[in-house]
Amino acid sequence: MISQKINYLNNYFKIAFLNIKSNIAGNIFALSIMSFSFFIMLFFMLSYINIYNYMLSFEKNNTMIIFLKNTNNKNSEEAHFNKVRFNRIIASNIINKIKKFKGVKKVKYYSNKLSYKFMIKHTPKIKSILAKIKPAYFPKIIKIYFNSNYISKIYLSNIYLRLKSMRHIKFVYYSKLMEDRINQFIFFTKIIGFIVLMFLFISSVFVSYSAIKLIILRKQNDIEILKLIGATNNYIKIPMYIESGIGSVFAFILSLILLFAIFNIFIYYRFNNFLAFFKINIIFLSSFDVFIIFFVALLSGILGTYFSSRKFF
Amino acid sequence: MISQKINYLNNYFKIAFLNIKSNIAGNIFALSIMSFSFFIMLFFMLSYINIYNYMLSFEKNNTMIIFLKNTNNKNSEEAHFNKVRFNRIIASNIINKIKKFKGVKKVKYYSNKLSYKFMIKHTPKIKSILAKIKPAYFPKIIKIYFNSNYISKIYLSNIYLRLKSMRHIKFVYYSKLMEDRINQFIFFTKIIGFIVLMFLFISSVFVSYSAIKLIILRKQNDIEILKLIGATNNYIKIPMYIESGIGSVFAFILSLILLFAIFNIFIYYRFNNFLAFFKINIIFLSSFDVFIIFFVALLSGILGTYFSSRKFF
Amino acid sequence: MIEFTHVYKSYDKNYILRDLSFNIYKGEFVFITGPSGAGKTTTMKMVIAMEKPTHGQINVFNEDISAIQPKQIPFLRRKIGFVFQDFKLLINRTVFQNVALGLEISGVSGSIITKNVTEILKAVELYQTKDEYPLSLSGGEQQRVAIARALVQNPSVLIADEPTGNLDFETASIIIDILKSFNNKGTTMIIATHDKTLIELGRARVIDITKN
Amino acid sequence: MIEFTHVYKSYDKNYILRDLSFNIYKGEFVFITGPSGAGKTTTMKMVIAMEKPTHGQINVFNEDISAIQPKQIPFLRRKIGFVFQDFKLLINRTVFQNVALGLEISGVSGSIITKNVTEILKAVELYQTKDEYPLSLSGGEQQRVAIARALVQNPSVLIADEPTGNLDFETASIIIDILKSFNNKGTTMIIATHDKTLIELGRARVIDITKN
Ligand SMILES: Nc1ncnc2c1ncn2[C@@H]1O[C@H](COP(=O)(O)OP(=O)(O)OP(=O)(O)O)[C@@H](O)[C@H]1O
Ligand SMILES: Nc1ncnc2c1ncn2[C@@H]1O[C@H](COP(=O)(O)OP(=O)(O)OP(=O)(O)O)[C@@H](O)[C@H]1O
Ligand SMILES: [Mg+2]
Ligand SMILES: [Mg+2]
Repeated sequence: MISQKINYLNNYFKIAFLNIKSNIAGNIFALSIMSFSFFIMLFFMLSYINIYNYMLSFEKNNTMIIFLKNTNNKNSEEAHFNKVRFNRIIASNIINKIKKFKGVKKVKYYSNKLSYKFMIKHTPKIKSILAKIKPAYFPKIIKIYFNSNYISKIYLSNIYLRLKSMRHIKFVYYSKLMEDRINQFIFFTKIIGFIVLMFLFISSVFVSYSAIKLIILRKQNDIEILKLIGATNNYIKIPMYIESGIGSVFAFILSLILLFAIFNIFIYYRFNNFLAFFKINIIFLSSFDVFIIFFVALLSGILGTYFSSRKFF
Repeated sequence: MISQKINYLNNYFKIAFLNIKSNIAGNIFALSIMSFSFFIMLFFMLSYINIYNYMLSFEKNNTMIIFLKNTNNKNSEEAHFNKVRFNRIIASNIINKIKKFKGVKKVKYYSNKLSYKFMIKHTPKIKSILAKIKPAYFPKIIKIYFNSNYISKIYLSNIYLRLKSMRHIKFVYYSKLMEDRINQFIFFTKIIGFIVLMFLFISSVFVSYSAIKLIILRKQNDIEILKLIGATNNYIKIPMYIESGIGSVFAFILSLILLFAIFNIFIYYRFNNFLAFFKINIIFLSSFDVFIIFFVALLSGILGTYFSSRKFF
Repeated sequence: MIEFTHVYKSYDKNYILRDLSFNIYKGEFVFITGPSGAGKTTTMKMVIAMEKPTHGQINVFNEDISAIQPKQIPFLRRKIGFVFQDFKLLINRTVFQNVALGLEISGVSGSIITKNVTEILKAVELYQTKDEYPLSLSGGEQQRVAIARALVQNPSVLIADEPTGNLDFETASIIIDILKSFNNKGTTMIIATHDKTLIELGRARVIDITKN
Repeated sequence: MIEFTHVYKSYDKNYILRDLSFNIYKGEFVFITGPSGAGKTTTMKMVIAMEKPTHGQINVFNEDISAIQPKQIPFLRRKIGFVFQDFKLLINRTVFQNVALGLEISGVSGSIITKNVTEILKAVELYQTKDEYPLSLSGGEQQRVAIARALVQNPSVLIADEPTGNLDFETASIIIDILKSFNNKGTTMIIATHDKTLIELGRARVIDITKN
């Protein structure tokens, strides 16, 4: 019995290869159509991951800025010295309180001068304007960095309320609106990504369904003859699954190579420099992403075979 | 002779419809594959046009900003009144000169106060900081709008040099670097767009080539029989062209409807609002773009038929 | 062994067979005759469950065919060799591969396949064309390939539909001799034909389906 | 009208036909015989330029076939009706459409097609099956469809390859009668067969290609 099973299995592979060989045109066609569909899938995945990555860079901006009240501005040198010391004491007081909060990673104090420099560095477009303003007019700032796993809307608004109630603090800024919008956008990106991937999955099942159905239609005559001389359904179906499995894997590899080549051409011609200018940093698919698409590709090939061959038996 | 020609033509259409009817599965497959390929084409065109449009919005930013020198700051009311009048005279002087330049569309003067308001309006992120600065510290600005058809690198740098040499002008700002880079990027977008479109065109020729070749392979037997009983090549080919022409048109309409539906779902769920947040304004394909793709689709269908049927005759 | 009792068969309400009853015993050699369109092919197709009778009962190997499980059909067909009127050869397999098909689907190992196929091809005088494809064979040669494919499995029943329609008298005689020798080894033979010379040559029981 | 002079034909260096010469005159009725695999089908295929002779010359309608322009081949074939040994019917067209095919490709108008096809289908006793598809016909019925398709064009030459291989004696006689009547109206008839009864029935000149 076992030797017969092995014989069958051996036969199934032989038949699958024979089928592939005897219908090269059809198989190349199916292969390229499937590659095409997988390529589109991979391409969308690549685009999606890069867009998502870009979005994420906003979310990772896990900081909060506190503006301290300016003390009375006296024009004498001595008063100025005292004022600086006084400010430092207030600041370190506040900083110590903040450091006790759960989830705070780092706290940084910017004096008027430092905040002036910071501004100039981060707003190059209006640098020329800022340059004309005296540093003393700039606010004293405390910047808080949070642990990224602590960041949530509720947590941040909690911290926000606690800070607002403190003395010497003028106002707290954490671009709540921005955060909200970006979170919403990321949410939608996730949903759209999911929908697009589902859509591509279905269309790729459809593509392999049709490709294989066409191959079957061409072989319909042969299948009928085989059944007339006593072939079981398995004898006909299993080689077909092997065939489409091999096809899917090849198509997937082909599409991956194509995408990789295009990606590298893109890098080679430094098109990414232009994107970097918009603070977009492009990345290739991780092996995990590739694995997911591979799985989806294989699944769609097998599902396609299943649906297309079901009718005939 | 003419009645026979009409008879033939009538026959060709009849045969084409008969062929479509008799191979519904194959035709639906070819149709959907072609739709798929055209859809991808249309989708890329849509994406490309939107990206290009976005890029163009930078280029259209055809303004130049001139910062005027601040006159000495005296603290008396009377002096202030004089100063304002004096500044106005200087500004209108400069504006009159600028207006004589070829290509200038509009010139606008911002006093300290107006420029303060302008800044606050356009840099919402640092509004809180700017709010603390006295308007008097803000520069007086003249903003020049150019006719878009005059904008070129040489023209702008020419104007730039002429303005720089004038009295009372502190400096001139027109984000030269930005312009350069964006121009470069637009150039690359054009090239990439062209390459992607070529690639899609070729792959869509290939798709219809393969789809039609498979249909022919299935009909190979019939074709041979027809030739054996005296059918001319035209008798076999012309219905095939009609068939694939009809197929291409249908596939194109299908893919256009699909794209339009998806676009409208996108609009319906206000996803575009989120893009608008990034100052991206999405637009649908113009009828000219649609026409181009339609032409390309039809051409690829016909070319596909030509290549796939050539071997058999 | 094969038993038709009051079998009726209709396509679209046209009755082709009416009240057909006969019995074929193990080891017999039987001719089925009748004019073109009488239902010879249909009758034989019903034996391997390719067609179902409209009424009546068909027993093959003491089993009721109309009640057969779809899963069992392949195993029934492996015991019955069938030579089709239109040969039903696979056009993209060689003569050898076509003949080997029946053994392959039964899971017979490669070496036995080679031996048996070679033997039967030599018997029908086609060994020299074993690597040709069916389309490059003459009509008579294709018919002999079909016969070889049916015989190579050493079936307990062989059904041949017009097996000599494309053969000249000499080749037909050779084929009949081969069928006779298989019959002598125990294979039940059922041959559909309207060739009177063949029937004379066969000297066996004749079932005329138009007379039932 | 059809003239073979020293024709040789080989596939892969095996000569099937050697030095074949014969002449068929306008209005003749000729049988071509020879055992299975002798080259009857090949000979006939060469007449409609389906195969080329390896050496020698073939004249059809006083034209050298080996020098024929590919563009001219369809017009040659429209003048020669051909009944193929394996019928070559289009399986996704009805009997009527199959028979009408020959007229359609010549650009004959619809009403004439209907009239002629109806006539010929009645002659071969298949008018009642005109809307059936070939696969639901018996072997003999398919053969008659093939004959009808060849005859409907009223060709000046009709070549039939084993036209009665699947027909019983009665039906075969009817077909021979039809062929005879077309022959009487001027159609040259060339029939390949190994059926001796048919040859006796036809009482015409026999060309045995193995003897040339
Ligand atoms: N699938 C089908 N659908 C409809 N009619 C059919 C089908 N198969 C056979 N028939 C009809 O049944 C009748 C008998 O067919 P069958 O093939 O059994 O005849 P036969 O005796 O084998 O004839 P022949 O000697 O010509 O082969 C024919 O008239 C045929 O048209
Ligand atoms: N395309 C081909 N390639 C190779 N060999 C071929 C081809 N066509 C025919 N033959 C061989 O040529 C020989 C003659 O074939 P042909 O079909 O002419 O015989 P036939 O006289 O019609 O025989 P039958 O009575 O069996 O139909 C056969 O042995 C066949 O195998
Ligand atoms: Mg039959
Ligand atoms: Mg022949």
